[in-house]
Parts: sequence; structure tokens; C-alpha cells
Amino acid sequence: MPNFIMSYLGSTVTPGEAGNQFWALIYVLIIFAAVSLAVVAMNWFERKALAHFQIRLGPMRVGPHGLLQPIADALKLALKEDIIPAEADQFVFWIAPVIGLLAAFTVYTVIPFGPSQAVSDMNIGVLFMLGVSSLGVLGIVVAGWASNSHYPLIGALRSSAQMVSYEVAMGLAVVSAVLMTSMKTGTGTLSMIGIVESQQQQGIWFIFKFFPLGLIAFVNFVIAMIAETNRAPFDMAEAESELTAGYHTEYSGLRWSLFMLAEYAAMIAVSSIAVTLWLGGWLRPFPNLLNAPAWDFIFSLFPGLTFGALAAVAVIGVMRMPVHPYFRVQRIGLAVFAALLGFIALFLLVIALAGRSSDATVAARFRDGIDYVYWFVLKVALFMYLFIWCRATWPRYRFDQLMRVGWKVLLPITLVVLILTAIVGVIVS
Amino acid sequence: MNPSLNMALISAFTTTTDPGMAPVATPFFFYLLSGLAVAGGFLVITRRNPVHCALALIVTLIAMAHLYLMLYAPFVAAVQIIVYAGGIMVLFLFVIMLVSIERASKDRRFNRIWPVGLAAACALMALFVSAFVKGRALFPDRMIAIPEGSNTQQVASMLYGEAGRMGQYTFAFEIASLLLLVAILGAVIMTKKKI
Amino acid sequence: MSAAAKDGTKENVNDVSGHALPHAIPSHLHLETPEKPYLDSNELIINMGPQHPATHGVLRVILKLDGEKVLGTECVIGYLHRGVEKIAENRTYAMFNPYVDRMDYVAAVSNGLGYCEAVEKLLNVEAPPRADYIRVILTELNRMASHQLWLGTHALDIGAMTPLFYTFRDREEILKIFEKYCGARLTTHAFRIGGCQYETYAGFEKDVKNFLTFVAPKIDEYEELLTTNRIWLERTKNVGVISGEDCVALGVTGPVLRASGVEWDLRKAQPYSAYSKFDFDIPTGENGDTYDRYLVRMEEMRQSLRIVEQAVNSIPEGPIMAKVPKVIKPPVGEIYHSIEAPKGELGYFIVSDGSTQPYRLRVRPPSLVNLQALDVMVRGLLVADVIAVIGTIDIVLGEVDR
Amino acid sequence: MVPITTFHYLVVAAALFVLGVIGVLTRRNVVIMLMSIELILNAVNLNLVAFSRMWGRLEGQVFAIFIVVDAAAEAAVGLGILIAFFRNKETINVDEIDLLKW
Repeated sequence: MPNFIMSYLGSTVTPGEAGNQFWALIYVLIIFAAVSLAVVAMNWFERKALAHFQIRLGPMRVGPHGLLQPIADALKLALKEDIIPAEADQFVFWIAPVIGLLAAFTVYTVIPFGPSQAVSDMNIGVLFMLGVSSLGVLGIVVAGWASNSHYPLIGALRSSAQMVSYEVAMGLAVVSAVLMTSMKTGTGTLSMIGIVESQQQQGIWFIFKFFPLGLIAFVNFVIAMIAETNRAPFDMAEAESELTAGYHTEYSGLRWSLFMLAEYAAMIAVSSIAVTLWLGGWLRPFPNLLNAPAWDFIFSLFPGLTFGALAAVAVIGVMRMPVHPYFRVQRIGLAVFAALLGFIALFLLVIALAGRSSDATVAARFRDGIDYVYWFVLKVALFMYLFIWCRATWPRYRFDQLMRVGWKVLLPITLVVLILTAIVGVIVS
Repeated sequence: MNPSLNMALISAFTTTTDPGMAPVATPFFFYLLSGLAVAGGFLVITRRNPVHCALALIVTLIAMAHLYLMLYAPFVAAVQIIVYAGGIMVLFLFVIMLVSIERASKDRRFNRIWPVGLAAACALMALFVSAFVKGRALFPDRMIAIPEGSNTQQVASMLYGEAGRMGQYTFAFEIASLLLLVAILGAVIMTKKKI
Repeated sequence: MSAAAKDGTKENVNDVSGHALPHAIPSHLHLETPEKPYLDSNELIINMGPQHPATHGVLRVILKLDGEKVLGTECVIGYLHRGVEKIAENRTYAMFNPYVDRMDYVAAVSNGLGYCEAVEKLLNVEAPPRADYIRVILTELNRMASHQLWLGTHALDIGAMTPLFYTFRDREEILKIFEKYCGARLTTHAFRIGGCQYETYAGFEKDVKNFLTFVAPKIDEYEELLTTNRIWLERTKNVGVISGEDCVALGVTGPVLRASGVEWDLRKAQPYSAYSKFDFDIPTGENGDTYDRYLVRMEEMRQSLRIVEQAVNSIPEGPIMAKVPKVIKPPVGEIYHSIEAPKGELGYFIVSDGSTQPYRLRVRPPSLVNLQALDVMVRGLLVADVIAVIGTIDIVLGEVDR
Repeated sequence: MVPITTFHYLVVAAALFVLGVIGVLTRRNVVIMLMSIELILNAVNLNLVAFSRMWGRLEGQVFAIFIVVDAAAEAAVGLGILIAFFRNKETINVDEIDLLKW
């Protein structure tokens, strides 16, 4: 069996391309677990970061520095009574969160964490991603309708209008990135892996391509993506102060947590798309400029060092905790967590060292795989921070203003950028 | 475990050695998807509640998108999901919510002349059946593989043309976009309260 | 409202701002829907509240909507009614003093000041100067605390979470001073009829001065977050516009009135307590929209700081209590006294029959009167604006319902 | 198992087509009638794509895209008419829409 695993680690294509359903299934499971874990981590991180923006501490009680808070929350939600309003449409009420969740998670099938670290490399990857993420709106609309209540209905109508209109700007921004893939070879590609590879070939992230056209398209995409995921400052659908909770007002317990899971999964998904299209996906910084093997080695140390730094932060946290019987369990818990992080760091460093020896060995491939995933996740994490930052900083747009921004500002700008990209591309080539 | 067994394991999970994205387990998925599509279509015309109908139609549309994928038409499949499931059906749901459906759910489902309609449809079905039975030979069993990797590109070159030449359907495509524009304007004007 | 109060308001309005009080309420302020809406079937009646996160307590607003457009509103109040005015008839003047703290509980000091001064006027006593200065300092600090609470919740209603925590951090310092002075943070009961009960604690002036230097940059911090923020501007500019004339016709007072361009502040117009001795400006707006009301309140915070600074630097020595009989038995008569509370004109109308208890006590709460302007402000706006406008009127339901 | 041929797809398309026709002819609710029309258009699409596969040419797919465009236009206009009608008559039942004026 180890040989079997190792033989796959040496593969250079995605399991979908190889037609290997077994590995594709394993990838799907890994991604599902990882995304769920990421959502849990994001939950904790959002609460902590938001709290520190707002001069509070955030969760501190459940586990050291509230590390176990998301788990406690999940348990609480799972154990809560699952209320279906008497007048609600039972079946639709039941299926609505599932639709949202399915749409959010299906997008991950085409997201490339590395040149072979994806479930599948569809040649219509970008279109698939746009289409599937647009299905998420169905869950919201249907949830609002099935609740048979005014606030959810208004929330659902708002968010459906919002998501449908921002999808247009989003799609056009994506098209301008796709257009850039055709610059050197003459034929563009819609495959997500192909897009990253063409950034590698052209030696430039598309955010810097045809400066500032790529940048403008990227910024437009980011704005549209925040609106698309119903996050502040575009969180009309769940505007707490206006519509109590928008489309999920009537939901409780596990079902509600499915909505949350879908929302965060969708956030991570759209961020991954932005990273893939404009920020070079899995590519490390300056892959062309600093391409000596020594640089490869130095950059391959980053994952281990990152985990080492996290472990150091945890150790500092242990040191700073008051020495008091009350904090004994928490200290021990944090120390164990630090040890865990340190162990991961050590493991990653060992792999980086092992992969140094030669290029074609399994260890080298494994090291590369970790590198790819590391850089990808790091870029996505920056986007996650951006989401939180926006939420902490800005007031909420009003619905009509939101639509105005979408149709009268974002859409024309994106359209002009698209046309200019085409013109510049023709002139250059 | 020896290497040869590994290879056997790998090949057991691999139905094809073809590096392209050939559909797998075709009959199973075909029957599954077409069953879903037809069941969805049946629910569309029988359910009382329009929202249920819309959901059933969405199931049909997604199943048909997968059928397109099996027919080596990934671009059409993507367009189907983006435009139909993500756009048109949201529009439908939007409208269903705008027009109150409390009354509609209590009303009669079918109109008074439904037997006539059903009879006409049955006649149509009979026509189809006879055509299929008699003209079975007209539909050869061949399936020519279309190169899937460049499908989008080929469709694009038919629509837009390539290397500076107009495509075969460029003019028709422009007309279609004009049609969409007119439709948008018409819809906006009709739904506007006061012009 | 009593006849005396009405007359007083009328004269003063004519004097100060030149706005004539209309003889009848103008027709566009009438509460029924002005025109028949285009389509009845699209009307949606929505109950906002009483349990709603953004109605600041238990206000219930019945919204008549066309899609998201507001055709009309109706406020249903009384969920927090405690019969404060009736209670007053069964309590002695001194016993009733703590009750007024419970009306506008975020500006309890102002309430107490208004009540004490009204009874003092009825008794014909005057608080000694030192007591007046202490009263001014505490009242202005309280005005600031009230405005900070308003800013935090208003921003939260519009979706900005962070200012809430900033303002609460700074409000905490004010509440600490209150706690040190009189032992309570919110319902302070700081003043007594005839002056103050407590002498300032040692270090009071230092605390206040420290607070002044601490909070001045914080106000800039709030403004940094909001004043030039595009989204904030879009959400507040030209939202909930009300003209000065309409304000006067509806009896709206306080920052809402001043933001509509009417320079009317009882601290200047009818100086009470020690206010005539201090130098401060009355900030006014031009458009009478939500943004102007925001700016006016931000500027009022700064003016409050100015007043407190002057007061704490020139606080005189002397007694803090006037000679007040042990049993307060005012002569037969009636009195209306109003002060400028953080939310507007807070008036007390007391009828005395010569006994130890008021024969009738009527409160003119600024929140209740200002709330009347809600319908005028939000008609034709969207649901989201209703939230913003409720926030900008700055109501406290304890005061509306009493 | 029988290999899946064009004929299989045609049968599915025919079934969907007939279902759509039944929906259009028997239902009262205009929204559902419009949905049935979408069913019909989809059946046609499936035919076109299946034939495109059969002949190994892409014209069928191109026409399918044109039909999707047409369906979008039809849905927008149809639902627009429906909303305008509902505003004035408060019904979306096709057999109550029997006057030439409103």
C-alpha cells in the first residue's frame, strides 16, 4: 500500500485527468475535510481578529485563547432543537441549506492547489466555477421563500438580485484574465491549471499584467466576490439591523450551521479563484527571477518556518499565561498545541531537506506538493484576512446603492478593462 | 504488496488509459441522469406549488447539463448551468415570489380543457414513437468522438471566426445578441411601473 | 403639552430663529398616506419590532411597504410604560427624584437636573454656585456619554461595528467618574433639590481634566472612521431630510432641530444653571439630513468638552446645598421648566396643591416628540433608511413610554 | 449492457418534449407554462447536441447555444409580461386571461 501511495505522489497529472477515480475520491475527501477544518479555523480567526480590531479579546474561555470555541459552537449547534416553522414548506426548508452547501463545496473540484493537486483539470474550469458558484443563490432564495415569513423573503429577494447582478461583473473580470492567458501562445485556456501555467510561462502574475489593467480587473473581481458571498459591506441579505438575520432568520441549530458552513466555504472558494486567476495560484514569489535550485530550497523552507513561527507564538502564549491553578489546564492545552505545531514544522523541514537531494525522487515531488499547497493557502489566507478587515471597517451599503455600484460603476469599468485588455493584447502581440 | 499488484490496483480504478477525459461508466450515468431529467420534467408539470416545479426543473436542467458533458459538449453544459440554472431559474423563482402564490396553490392545477391537451400530447408521442420505430435505421449507432480538449475553442471559432476571418455564425451570433438586448429592454419597459 | 409651554416655545422660536410657528400643522405632515399607491397588491405591511435588533428597545414600527419603499409608518409605543407621571402623584418631591433617572437612562444626570431645577423654581430657591458648576460638569459629561452611546448604536445600525466598541471604551471613563462621584454609573441620582448631596471627591478635578485630554483625540478617531467614509456618506447624506419649518411645527428639538438649521439651544436661549457663564457655540447643520445630525452631535461633543473645561477650571468654592426645608411643601401654583437634554428639550410641568406631593407632574420627553418626525423623515425612503433614521433621531424608549 | 447511442438520447429528448407539451397544454399557471416551454427547448437542445455527437460536427452545439440565448430572451419577456399582467389583473392563470384589454 505505501508503494501505491508513493506511486501516486510521483504523478504529474490530476486524478481526474488520469481517469483515476479512486484517487479522485480520496482528493475529494481530503478537500472536504480540509475545507471544513479551514471553516472552523476561519471561524476562530474571524472572531479573534474582529475582536482585536474592536479592542476586545474575543473568545478566551473555551480552551486556551478560545481555540476550542468553534468546536464548542459546532457541538452546541448540533445539539440544538431543529425547529421547522409550522407554516414553512417542509421539504424546501429542509433542502435549501443543502443546496447552498453543495454549490459551495462543488467549486473545489476545479480549484488547483498545485499542478497535480486538484481533483480534476476541466478544460471549462472557469466556466464550471462560475456556474456552480451561481447555484448557491438558489439555496438562499429557496430558504427565504420556504420560511414563509416576511424578513427572510425580503432577504432572499435582496440577495438573489445582488448575487445575480454581481455575477455579471465577476464574469467579465474573469474573462479579462482568461484573455491574458492567450497572450504568448495565441490560444487561451479556461482550465484553472492552464491559467496558472500560462502565468508561469509569461513570467508574470496577471495582477501585474498590462499594468494597471490587470490590477483594476482584480480589484473589481474582489469587490464582486465580497458582494457575491454576501459579506460586509455588502451583507444586505443578512443585514442584522434591518432584517434581523435575512434569509436564515427562521433557521436554527444544525441547519443554520450548514448555511454558515456554506458561506465560509464559498468565501474560501472565491478567494481561491481570485488567487488562481490573478495571484499566480500555487506559484511561489518570483519563480522565474529566482529560479536557481538554491532558491527552490530556500523557498521550500517557508512552510516549516511558518509552522515554527506559529509554534513559537503558542509557546509565548504559554509563557504569558498566569501561573495559577485555574490556568493549569489551559497552559497544558496550549503547550500541547505548540508541540503539535512544532512537530508539524519539524516534519515539513525534514521533508524540505530530504527533497533537496535530487529532483525526480518521490521526496522531491512531495516537497514540491507541500510548497504548492503552502503558497496557495497562504494567498487564500490573506484574502480571508481581507474579508475580516472589510467587515470591521465599513458600514453597510443600502440595497439600491449596492445595485447602483454593481451596475453603474463596477460593470462599465470591468467592460472597459476587458476591451482595453483585448486592444493592448493585439497591439503587443 | 508487490509492484505488479499495485499496478493491477491502479488499473482496476482506471477505466481508460486514454489521457483525454472520456466519460466513464456511460450506461449507468446515462440512465441515472436521463431518469432524473424525465422525473424532474414530470414533477414540473404535476406539482401544484410553482416553487416545487422550479426546483424540479432545476434538477432536470442540471441532469441535462451532465448529459451534454457525456456528449462531449462541455461548453454547452457550462452555458446550460450558468444561464439556465444560475440565471433563468433564479429569475423564475424571483417572479414566483413577487406574484403571490398563496392563491395559486389552492386553485385547480389544470385548465378545463386538459383532456384535449393531454390527447394532443399523446398524439404527438405516438408520432414520435412511430417515427423512432420506423426510422430506427436513420440513426446509426456511431458516435464520433469530438476532440474535447479544444471544444470551447472550436465552438468559439465557429461563432467568432479565427485569424481575422468571420466565423460561420458570427452574423447569427450578433443577431442573437441584438435579440437579447431587445428582450432586456422589453422586459424592463413592461415591468416598470411608470414610464 | 401645557399652554404655558406652547406659548413659551412659540415666542422663543419667533425670537431666535425667525421661523414662524404655523397655525395649523401643514397638510404634508398629516399622517395618512398622501396618494393612492399605484398598486395595492404590492403593499406589504411589516411589523418592525417590538423585538427587533435595531429599534433601540421595544419600539414597534408598522411599515407599509411597496417593495422596499416605505409608503408610511406608524409607531406603536407603550411597551415600556411604567406610569412615571402617575407615580409622581403618590411620592413626595424628594422621593420622586430617583424615578426621573429611569426615563432616559442613558442621560440620567440631565433628567435629574431638569427635575431638581423645576422643583427649585417652584420652591423659589436657588442652588449655590458651586453646586451649579458641579451640575454643569456632570450634565455635560452625561451629554457626551449619551452622544457616544448614540454614535455607537447608530453606526452599528448602519453596519459599522467597530465604532460601537470605541465609544463604549471612552464612555466607560465617564461612567467611572460618575461612579466615583455618586456611587452609581447609569441611574446616578446625582443631584438633590437645592443643590448636590455630595461634595466632589478628592481628585475629581484631576479625573475630569485627565478625561478631557484623553477623549479629545478619541472624537477625532470616531470621525476618522466615519466622517469621510464613502459608504457612510452614501448612507446618511440626503437621508431622512426634514426642514426647519417642519421640525418647529412638529415640536422637534435638540440636535435634530439644530441640524435642520434652526439655532435653538435652551442653554443659550433660556440659560439655566450656570450655562450663561460659559462660552460655547451651538453647532447647526444645513440640510437637516442624517449626516448633518451626525456632524452636529459630533460637534456638540466637542462643545461639551469646552464647557466642562471652563467649568472645571473656574469651579468656585462654597456650599453645595441651598437652604431647603426638610419637608418640601411648595406653594400652590404651577411651573414649567425645561432644559436642553442630550436629545432635546426636556421639560417638567409641575402643578402643586401645597402638599408634599405634586398634584400633577407632566414630563415633556424629547424622544417622544422627536419620534413624531419619523414618519415625515422616512416616507419615500427604503427600509434600510428607516433603521438609519430611527438611529439618528436618538430615541430612548424608557423616555418615550415613561 | 447496451452501449448508449444517439437513439437513446433521442428517446429521452422526445420524452421531455412530450412532457413539456403536456405542461403547456394543461396547466393553468402561466409561470409553470413558461417552465414547460423551457423543458421543450431543452429537449430540442439535447437532440441537437446528440446529433452533433453523431456526426462529429459542432454545428449542433452552436445551435444549442443559440437556443439557450433564445430561452433567456423568452423567459425575460414572458416573465415581464406576466408581472405587468399580474399588476393589473392579479391573476396568473391563463384561463382568466381572456380579455384583449386590461
